[in-house]
Amino acid sequence: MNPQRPKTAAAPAPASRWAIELEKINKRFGAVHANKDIDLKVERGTIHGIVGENGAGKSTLMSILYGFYTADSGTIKVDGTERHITDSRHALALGIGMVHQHFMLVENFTVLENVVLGAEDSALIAPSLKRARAELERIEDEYNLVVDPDAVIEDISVGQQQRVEILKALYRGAQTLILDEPTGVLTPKEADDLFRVLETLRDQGKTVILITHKLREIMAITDSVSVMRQGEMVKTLTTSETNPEEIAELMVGRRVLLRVDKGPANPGKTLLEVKNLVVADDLGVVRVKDVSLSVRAGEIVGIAGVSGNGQSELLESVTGMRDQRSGTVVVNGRELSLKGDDGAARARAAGLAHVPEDRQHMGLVTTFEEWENAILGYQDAPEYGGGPFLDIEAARRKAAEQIKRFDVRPANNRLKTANFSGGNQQKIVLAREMGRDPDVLIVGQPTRGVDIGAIEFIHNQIIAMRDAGKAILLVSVELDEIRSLADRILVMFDGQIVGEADPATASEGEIGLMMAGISQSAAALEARP
Amino acid sequence: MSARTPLPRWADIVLLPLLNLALAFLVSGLVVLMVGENPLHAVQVIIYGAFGYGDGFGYTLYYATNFIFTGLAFAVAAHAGLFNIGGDGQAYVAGLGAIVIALALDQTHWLLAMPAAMIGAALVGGFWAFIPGYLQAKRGSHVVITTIMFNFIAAALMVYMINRVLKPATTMAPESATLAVGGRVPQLRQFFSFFGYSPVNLSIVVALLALVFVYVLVWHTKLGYALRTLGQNPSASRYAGMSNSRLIMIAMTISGALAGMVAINEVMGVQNRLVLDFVAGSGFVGIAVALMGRNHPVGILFAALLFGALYQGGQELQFVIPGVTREMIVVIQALVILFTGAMEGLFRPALERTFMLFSPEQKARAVSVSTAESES
Amino acid sequence: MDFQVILSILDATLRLSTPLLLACLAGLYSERAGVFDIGLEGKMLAAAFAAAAVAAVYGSMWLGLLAGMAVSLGTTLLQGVAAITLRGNQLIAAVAINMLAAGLTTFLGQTWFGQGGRTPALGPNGRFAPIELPFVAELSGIPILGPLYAEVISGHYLLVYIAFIMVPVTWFVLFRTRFGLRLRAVGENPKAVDTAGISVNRMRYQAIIITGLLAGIAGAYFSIAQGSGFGNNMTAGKGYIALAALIFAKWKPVPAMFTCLLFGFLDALQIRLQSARLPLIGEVPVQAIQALPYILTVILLAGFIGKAVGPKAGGVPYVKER
Amino acid sequence: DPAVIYDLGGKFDKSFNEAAYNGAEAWKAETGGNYLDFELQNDAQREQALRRFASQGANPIVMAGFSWNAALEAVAPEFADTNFVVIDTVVDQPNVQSIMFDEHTGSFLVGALAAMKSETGRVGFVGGMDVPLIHRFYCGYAYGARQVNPDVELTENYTGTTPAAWNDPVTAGELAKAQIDNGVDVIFAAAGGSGLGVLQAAADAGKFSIGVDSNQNYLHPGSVLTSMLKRVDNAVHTAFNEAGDDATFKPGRIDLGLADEGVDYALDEHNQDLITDEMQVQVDELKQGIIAGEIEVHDYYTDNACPL
Ligand SMILES: Nc1ncnc2c1ncn2[C@@H]1O[C@H](COP(=O)(O)OP(=O)(O)OP(=O)(O)O)[C@@H](O)[C@H]1O
Ligand SMILES: Nc1ncnc2c1ncn2[C@@H]1O[C@H](COP(=O)(O)OP(=O)(O)OP(=O)(O)O)[C@@H](O)[C@H]1O
Ligand SMILES: [Mg+2]
Ligand SMILES: [Mg+2]
Repeated sequence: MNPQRPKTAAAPAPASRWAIELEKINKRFGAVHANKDIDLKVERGTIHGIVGENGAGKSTLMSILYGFYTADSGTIKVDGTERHITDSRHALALGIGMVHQHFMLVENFTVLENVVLGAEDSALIAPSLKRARAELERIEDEYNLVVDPDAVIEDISVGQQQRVEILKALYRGAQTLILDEPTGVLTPKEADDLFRVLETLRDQGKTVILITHKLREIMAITDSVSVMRQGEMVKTLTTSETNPEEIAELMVGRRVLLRVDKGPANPGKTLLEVKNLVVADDLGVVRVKDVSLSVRAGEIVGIAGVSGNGQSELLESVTGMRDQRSGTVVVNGRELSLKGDDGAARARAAGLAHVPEDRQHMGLVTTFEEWENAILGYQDAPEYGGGPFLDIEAARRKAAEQIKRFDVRPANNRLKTANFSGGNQQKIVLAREMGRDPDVLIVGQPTRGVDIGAIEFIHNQIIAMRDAGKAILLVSVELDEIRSLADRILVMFDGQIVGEADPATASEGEIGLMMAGISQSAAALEARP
Repeated sequence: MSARTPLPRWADIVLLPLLNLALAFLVSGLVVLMVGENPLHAVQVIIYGAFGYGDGFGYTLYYATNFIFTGLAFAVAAHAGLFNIGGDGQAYVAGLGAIVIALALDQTHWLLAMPAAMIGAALVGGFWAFIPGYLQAKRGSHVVITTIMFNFIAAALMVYMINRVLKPATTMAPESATLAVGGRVPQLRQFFSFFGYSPVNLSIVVALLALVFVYVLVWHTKLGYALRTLGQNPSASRYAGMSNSRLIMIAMTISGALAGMVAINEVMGVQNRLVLDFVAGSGFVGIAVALMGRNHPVGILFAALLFGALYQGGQELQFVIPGVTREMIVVIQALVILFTGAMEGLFRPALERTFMLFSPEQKARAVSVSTAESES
Repeated sequence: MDFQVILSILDATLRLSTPLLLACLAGLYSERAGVFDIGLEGKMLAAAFAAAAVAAVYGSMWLGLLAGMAVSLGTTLLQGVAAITLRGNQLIAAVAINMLAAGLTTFLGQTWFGQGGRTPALGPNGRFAPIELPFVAELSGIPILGPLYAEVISGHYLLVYIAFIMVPVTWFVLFRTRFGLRLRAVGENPKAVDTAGISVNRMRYQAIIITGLLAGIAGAYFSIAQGSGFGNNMTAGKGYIALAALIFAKWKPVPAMFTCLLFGFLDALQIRLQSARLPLIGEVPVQAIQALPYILTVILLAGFIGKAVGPKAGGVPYVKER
Repeated sequence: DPAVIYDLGGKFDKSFNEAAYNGAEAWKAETGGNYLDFELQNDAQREQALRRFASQGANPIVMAGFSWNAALEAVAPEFADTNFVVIDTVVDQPNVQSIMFDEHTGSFLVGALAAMKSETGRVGFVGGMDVPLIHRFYCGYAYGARQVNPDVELTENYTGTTPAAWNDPVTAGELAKAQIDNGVDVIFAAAGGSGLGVLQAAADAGKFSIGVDSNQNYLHPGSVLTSMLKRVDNAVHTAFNEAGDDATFKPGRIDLGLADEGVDYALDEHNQDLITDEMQVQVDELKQGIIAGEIEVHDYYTDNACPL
């Protein structure tokens, strides 16, 4: 037992084979037992994966290791020595760095300022910034992690933001790096870049702990993987000796179908038509430049693209949330006026439903009870009360129906929405938007951060809607998801549709190149082996 | 260990506030001691003064009436995420709406004059809040600044209106003409002699109705739902197709109209004319009332009663104990706000530990809930 | 308007904007750290009283200033315990502080001095005197600039100069020091600060300590520089105006200075316009003139300033476990 | 016991409430008797306080301030055996004595002194709250100044429009500074507690000021030219002595003017160097003229206007 903080971050000669050893960790949040007697050993110089359903306790366990939460009981050994990690500063000093699921960045600071925050070496920041700039250049060269040090966080893409998080950890001399769902918001290209960085780290003898919902990633780069379920550690496996099906079954407790099963599309008449749309963002920067597209009944059109290329503004404009500069949106033959800040109501009235990209920021009021979210956007419908009054009973009944149909857990429509796990929050939104039998469904990032059990369910629901003759516009940065769900793929780059691909024939590489702004013909050429 | 069990509901809403109130009085007691008076006696006087006899209780209710209106005014805006600190000014200018109509109709009957003046006051008060709402919605001007400014502008406007327009030439004091009986709101004492000479009047019934109105509005109407959505997450309300700018203006207008009801209580119920500064800071007390009552009508009712009691009990103290000045009363009120409002968390950890220690069921409950939940 | 009148208005502008500026900068530290502060009024009032009381008793403006700062600091810390440590509502805490200051100053003043809450008038040592800056005589020959220097720039109380020096100092502290970096971060995203190994509450306390000290100087300015002695409620709502200025300036030190100068100017102008007969309009009701600064503020805000978005984490106590 | 109720400004407002308080204290010191007092916090307490004292048997009950009409008209008939004395307004009830002061004539005298003292020919006035009572002060002051120097330039300012204006020495001081910057060299402060700021500003600038209500000459000797006395203290003192007994109580309106020393200008050791013998002679002539009715001073109350 050594409660004293070590002076230097760099661990000297490794005393033990294990970089991290957790024993009998317990953590409760009020009534929730988030970690139950968890044991976990992570070998130095390896990439160790952790998987588990939403709410299994992965983030909690890592937050304990990082000193952000304190365990109720249990011991932590770092490099074979028992440590009492009381706060994040302590963990950092022990060489543990963490990239949180929700980034811990100050949005209006520059990259450099975020990197030095908390690790400044003098009372004035100028020398720290200077040193950090040099150090970043070095790290960038070493790991090929390129970010503009003077960019402001809110102006750069999520992928870039994540690099900043990694740079933060490396700048502090992390020997063990924890990443909590790092690829949830990344494009395949960005994810690949990330993995290359992680491999470099491993090759240098550093240890990586990776939490993810994507078994493909586990199989691709981890050396070993631990499975958690309902607060308990189920099993730790050597990656090379297992397969995705086994992991999925351990995670969910049943067999999961890992690929999407869908029949051929049967397109009918055009239900959504977007013509020459031009849209600017809050700052007046034009983000959507003359986009035209159409979606027919019974087909799923996917929009692929690196995030930040205008997809969000396109979605917001089509769904009535954002005024267009010019152009038209026609839903079901009806042209929508998007002027005024209640355009979303008119879009809904025309038969359009919208699952927004960012459920917590937009699609839900997390402080509301579940039933209140079950009517969000449809509150004025006559079934929820006549005249000015809200028929609470009717709303709750409807919520209970939705919960049942989409298997939301816990099945409690009076629970505060924040207390549902991410996957279940997503189901609440889907249930609401799909439940009203819309003609057109717009879906943004439907499975971001959702566990594989839930992904399976959500994909099946989307396909069922298509087969029921609805027009579906799907935007996702998850190329896999687009490729397996969409009947047609449009690739968006710099505010324009730069190409169309057939998921059956186009290769991942080809689409990926188009996403990077390389023209379709060139991409087809280049992608050819 | 670090695991905490939430307090049982009754402890949370009854025991904790009582403990805080006791602490506030304890500290106030020290202040009373400073002027060489017996604090216990002082508490006794306050409680007796506020609740012990008809006149006193009537005054308590009269003050509470104002605080209910201004508390509700603040709360409605707060539910929509707006911090309306202009309740004072809104109530003040609403006096114009009330007096003009009341003077015009004071030869008729209060049954006509009162509702008409209520509409007048609501319109003027609502309008005074609508402008900051409009500026917030359309121009992005921060409602906190504009409502502060509108308080000052209201003060200047009212002095002008009272002195130059409404004041009869024969009167010296800056005040409007006096209302004839038909323009006055009946006093409760006309029905219950219990209330002695206290000025509590039918406005309190309006206040109680306003409590119900706000409860229904916020939790049982579509508008209320929209307001709360806006207040909790403006992106979500835009996503839901609600017009945020319209909601802001509506919320502010309702807020101002509620604040304007203070004018009915004061102008038609008590003064029987429009006098300078009749609001006397009620708008600001309303902020404290709403915050303490957690923006819920039931909470606001109790908080308003508490403040009414402090106002009236403090008065009594001034009459009974000569050393006590009106500033001491303000100090006591401030301490009550501090301890029951801002430092409400002071005893919570200790109380939670105590409950853990002494209540085995409580412990067992915590464990069983956790297993149930994690196995679901 | 002749030149002399313009000089006189500008001179008054500096005088009148000083307490606003000090209070505004005080609020800036607190709010940048995520603690909303509508309690500036109360702090200034408490400080004004303490400064005048001590200056009157000991006959020293310096002791008075110290006392003002100390009392303002104490008040701020009380508010901090409620709003930071106990995670109480920041607004209620501030409202309570304002009321407490309003009541206690008069109450204690009456108990100690028996003049109805006023402190005795201050002698020459109890009060800051205007300072003549050097070179006034030398520059007096230069047209326009000479008189401008002599009448407007020179001849103010020390605290006026301190206030204006605090603007670049604040800018430097905020944007060039480690402390400032952390302070701004804690108001934007306390979780990021926490995970970087810095204590959020400690940062917030450090910020409000500065708030307390600056508000203390602002309060002392009222009673031992601009005035000579404390009078009931002598801050007269300036704390709220300073808050408005802070929002107006979008929580930035240099714009804060210009905003406070603008408010001070409007106030100075208002005073001089009162009995003026404007061409075309004739005599304007005095109330209209008095309301002018407030009306102009609203117009400027609506017309030119646009949306003011404060520090993101402002107003919310930091709770580590969600 | 007698009782006194102060108006909203509070008993230490350095203005008429404080004068009332001083009168009561003087009575107490002189007779050793006890009296009751109460400070209003809001308008609703007027009737409450009156009833409270009346039913406790206080007699007489003295009130300061111009806002008592409604309350007193309601309460006085209920307590026919109690005698009420109200200062600064008129209430017509058999058991009420209304005391009015001729603020305009007192102000006339100090206005005359101001015009005599001024070297620039510009005199100023800083009022408290912008209400008719203060206009009455101003109008008398203006007439007095014009009487002495028909070309005198007058500047008139008010601290504010709310009751806070009685207690805002900072703004009042700024108003005075602005006037001084404009060449004004004598300023009359009829602004309650705010007036202290005017007196201070004048002293700082080496100009002259005129105090109000009580004798404020001592505050800045050498700078306070004189004070317009309004003897509310005497009125309260007298009321305490006489109004408690029906034998000596005189209901109805009483106007206290120059003749009864209800209003006056103050001359004492602090300002005798400032007022020359000629000035004193001249102002005393004016005073006698007013008393004798030879000089007419316009009363703002008569027509709510001040035609100069
Ligand atoms: N701060 C908190 N307060 C209360 N309960 C919490 C808190 N954080 C986590 N929990 C609870 O602990 C459980 C585990 O949460 P955790 O965040 O560790 O899940 P996870 O495995 O990371 O899920 P996901 O895959 O969705 O990220 C949750 O079910 C939740 O009920
Ligand atoms: N206040 C709370 N009380 C109890 N549990 C909570 C609370 N807030 C969050 N949780 C739980 O913590 C877990 C993690 O929450 P978080 O917000 O990280 O969602 P998430 O599932 O990780 O989202 P994502 O899908 O984006 O990964 C969830 O399982 C959620 O149920
Ligand atoms: Mg997680
Ligand atoms: Mg998650």
